[in-house]
Amino acid sequence: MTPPEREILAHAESRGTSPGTDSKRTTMAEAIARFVPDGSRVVLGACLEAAIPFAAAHELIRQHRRNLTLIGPISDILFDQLIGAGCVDRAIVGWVGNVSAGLAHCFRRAVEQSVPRPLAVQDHSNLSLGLALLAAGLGAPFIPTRSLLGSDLPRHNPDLVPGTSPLDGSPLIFVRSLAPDVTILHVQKADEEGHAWLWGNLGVAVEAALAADRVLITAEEVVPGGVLTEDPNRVVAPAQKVVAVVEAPGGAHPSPVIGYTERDHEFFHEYHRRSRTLEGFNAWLEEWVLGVPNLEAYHERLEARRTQSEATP
Amino acid sequence: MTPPEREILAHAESRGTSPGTDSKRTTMAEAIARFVPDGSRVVLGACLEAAIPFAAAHELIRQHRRNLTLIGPISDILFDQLIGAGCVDRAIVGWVGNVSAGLAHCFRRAVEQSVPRPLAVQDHSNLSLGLALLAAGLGAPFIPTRSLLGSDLPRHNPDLVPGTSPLDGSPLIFVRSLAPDVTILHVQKADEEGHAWLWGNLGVAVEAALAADRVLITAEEVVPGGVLTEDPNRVVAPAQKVVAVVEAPGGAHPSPVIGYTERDHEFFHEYHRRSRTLEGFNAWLEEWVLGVPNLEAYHERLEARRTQSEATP
Amino acid sequence: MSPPAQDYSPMEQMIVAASREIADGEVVFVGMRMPMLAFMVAKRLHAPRAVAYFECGLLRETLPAKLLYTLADPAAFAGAGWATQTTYVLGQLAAGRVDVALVGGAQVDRFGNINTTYIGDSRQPTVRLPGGGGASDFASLAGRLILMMPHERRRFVPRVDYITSPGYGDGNSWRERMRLPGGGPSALVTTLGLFRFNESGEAYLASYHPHASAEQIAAETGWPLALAPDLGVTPPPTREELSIIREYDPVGFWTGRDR
Amino acid sequence: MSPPAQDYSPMEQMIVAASREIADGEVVFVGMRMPMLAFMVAKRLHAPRAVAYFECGLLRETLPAKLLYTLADPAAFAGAGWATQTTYVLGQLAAGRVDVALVGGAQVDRFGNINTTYIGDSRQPTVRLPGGGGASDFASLAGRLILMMPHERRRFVPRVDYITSPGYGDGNSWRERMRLPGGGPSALVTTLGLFRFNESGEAYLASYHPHASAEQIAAETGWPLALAPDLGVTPPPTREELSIIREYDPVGFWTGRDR
Repeated sequence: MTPPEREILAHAESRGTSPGTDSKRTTMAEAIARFVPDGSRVVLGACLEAAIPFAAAHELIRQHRRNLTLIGPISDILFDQLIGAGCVDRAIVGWVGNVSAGLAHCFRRAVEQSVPRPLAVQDHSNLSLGLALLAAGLGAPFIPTRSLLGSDLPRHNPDLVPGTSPLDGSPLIFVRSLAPDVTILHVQKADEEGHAWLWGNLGVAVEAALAADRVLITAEEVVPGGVLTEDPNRVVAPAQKVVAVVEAPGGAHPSPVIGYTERDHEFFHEYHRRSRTLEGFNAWLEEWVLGVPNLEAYHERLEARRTQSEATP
Repeated sequence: MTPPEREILAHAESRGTSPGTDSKRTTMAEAIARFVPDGSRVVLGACLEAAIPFAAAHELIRQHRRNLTLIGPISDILFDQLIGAGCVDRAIVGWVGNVSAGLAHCFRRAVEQSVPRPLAVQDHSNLSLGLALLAAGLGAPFIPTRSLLGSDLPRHNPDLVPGTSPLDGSPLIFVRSLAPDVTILHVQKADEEGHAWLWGNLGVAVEAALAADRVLITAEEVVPGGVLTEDPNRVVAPAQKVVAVVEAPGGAHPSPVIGYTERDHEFFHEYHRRSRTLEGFNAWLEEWVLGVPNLEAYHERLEARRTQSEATP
Repeated sequence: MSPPAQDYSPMEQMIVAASREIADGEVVFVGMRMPMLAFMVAKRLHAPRAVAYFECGLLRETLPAKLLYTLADPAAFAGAGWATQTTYVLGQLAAGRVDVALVGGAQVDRFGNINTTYIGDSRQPTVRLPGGGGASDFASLAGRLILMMPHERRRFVPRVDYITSPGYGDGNSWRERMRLPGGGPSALVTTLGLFRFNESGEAYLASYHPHASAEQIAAETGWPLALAPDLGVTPPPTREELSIIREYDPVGFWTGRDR
Repeated sequence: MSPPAQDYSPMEQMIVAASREIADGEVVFVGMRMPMLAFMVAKRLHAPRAVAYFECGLLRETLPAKLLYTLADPAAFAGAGWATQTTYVLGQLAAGRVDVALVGGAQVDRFGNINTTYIGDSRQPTVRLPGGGGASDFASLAGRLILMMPHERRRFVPRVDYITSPGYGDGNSWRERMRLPGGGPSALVTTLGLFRFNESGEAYLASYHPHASAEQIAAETGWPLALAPDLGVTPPPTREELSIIREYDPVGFWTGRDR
């Protein structure tokens, strides 16, 4: 892409008018501690199977966060881990599973057996969840849809309200707006003022950022100020809403990040096998989350295993 | 911007799987003749004061199109010209005027005196017009808003329906969905398959493209296939909906195009002065539209005047 | 068509039968796994101008370069024609601009309703399934729907426990009564045969696959089997069709040849 | 504040008085012309952390490099912090995330209602004005509203002919009754003085500008003038304030020094 308007930009920058914000850069531990307290309603995994903020979720688990409401369309084992770790009271979701391997075992145990604790589930379709977030970002109390008419989802989700159109009396589902406390996005690049570039399939990331009270960014790279605003169309959300920026290279592993990393399919499959039993899940959690102080140590462990596996004949 | 995933892209391209579409490239005259018949409901000027498709509008005037419904938030003299030329029955608008110079004289004559013909106006706010288009693009019959409660707009616009929320009985304005027949966008770059890059302030361009039955693209540059899909996040709308691609460099003059041209303020001011009388407007229209066969001749005339004015002491 | 292949799996037969339901130039909403492979076969052979929407926010006019494990793999993005928001792609579906969608599920009944949410009572389920994701929207809104399902009696139930993705409800113009805008299922393609739906929304067997029989299908189906008057045999996969499946899924990850 | 300037226009006084209404760190929706200049003065002097939304789809944390003739000029885009869609920026306003908006208009009444649509009867208007654009949304939805208006009797009417942008309606908790989410006008800044609004939504003169007087303002106002008990004189523009206006508008294009 040819960056537009380089000359005018250079001119604007030469004016040196100061940005509206202080640095928001911080550590993962600090960001999660300050901005995602117990009981938060939090969006994670807004880009469906890509750029899932696993590192942020692992920090939530390490800090023993409790009573969370998780919001997300398809979180590809991230919600399963938080549920299995006992952090979650409620899940507002389109699909919870392991996209390449099958059912979500911790999710099953929570719903079927209240293990480790009971879980309330509000089932949305991916469209209705997107509309719920979009409505909040537009200040609309709801958005009507003709999707899900006749399905069983509205019978079990009080935020999918069957009714009739005030315009012509035809049946509709009114999707109630949903404003999270915090939306956590993993992005490719961010600066310390909170500008963040996200590209690839966007899922409901834009809607979730606009709906939320605050946005927490984890990024593959934190770049100097002035770089990302050269292409403000790529910026995913108003920096003014961003409360924290954390540099977290590989922070979406094992999910893919367009331009950075492929999906680690085998990691998903191993999780699927090991989480089948409660004991297996707890051992997995100890190995990959609780027994690992931070993202750097996680990647060291991953690298050590890779080296070891290559050395094995 | 670093184009993401170059290697994978190169791999994908090396597969040589064929695109889903034939060439949509054509001339302005052909595009307007085929895809914008009399009586069309057409969005123009979706990006507010930028990238206004003046060249397309001038072709509508030259082809004596009649009974159009114009849809757009702020069209900065484009709607005024189409109205003055007698092409328009109805305007669904947020604001019609000359942004740097004042009132719209042809619009005034049409509303106040039915000259050259009567004009029905549906006044929207910029938000409500955006919501009307967004609703159509989402398949929603309406989107509710709390904007405009108590204003006089809903009394005069049947598509702003006052009512009460089916969720809690509070007052709302139901903004009825609005699906244009055709959305005309002027963009920076397009390819002949219909991929189009638009950047800068986007106004309601995305919503208008998603709401429309078909999209007509005029572009500063038509580039070879495969270039724009290197950055599909920049693509403004599904190419599948694009029916025609017209190369029209300078086709938004006198409005600005980010990365290409500045706004020609003096051209707007001259139009304002000359269109004050019906005779003045007709002379202006003859000079800049009817007496000019196409965009190339328009720019030759502009260039000739510029040269002449520089030569005058 | 190229000559029939001799050695293929029931999954592969299901995929090629589904692929033949897609016409050239159609706008297709594609789900993961079998649906994706069916689309790939169609696009390479008889529907080169078909385009595919993925619910994660992609539109592709060309095929991805390799097997996708998820619809948001980097290979799904590379060369996409439009990378955008889920609400926009599903919004275009809701706006009536998608011809056909392909989906799978866990349970199906004779009216083509799909359950991917709960097995058993939703208040005390035997199995909590992942949920519908975008499939509920596909079923509600697409011009028509192609269902793909491994044929096992536990999946082919008289009545699904929960309607995640609506088919024809309980029949008798149910979709019209519900005012569902999409056309509903036009085909239910299984590992044993191909069903179509009559005017009251009930599935009938239109053809059985070469390796199966109507009797076997009746035994694996939880409702009284209705047969088409012209019940026939599904044309087997051609070598060309199979070679495309195997090009994308060389180890049989999705088609079960490795299991 | 820097020392008062000696030579300035009523438009310049209006701009600086409005700029002083903006607090540091606020999220501001900015309209064209005078509102833009008022924001520029505030941002450069006492509100360096204020950020500005433009309805064409921009968010700026820094000021544009030069005078804007429209909010979509290339200079408005260059260095913007977010370039996006109108529905998103006005959506954030509707979601209650904007502190204050600045707008002008053609007519205002004593309840701060603004008309920019019709002069006279809307069915047979004397003048068809351009309409409200985003201003109707600002007035409906912003945390509070700063109105800016050249002070002429024909503009300051007892009751506007048409409410394009709602102020306090007919007073008496009208906004609460209408359930308008925004707070309504907090100031009406004119070329002659500064009005505020009492609890029933009526404008009263809080200060007159140094070049004006209460008597002159009464003569130019179409409703009986109410005065603040502590009616004072608006502090005149400082040299610093004026120098910023003139830096951006050197020929007085917007501030009328060229007319």
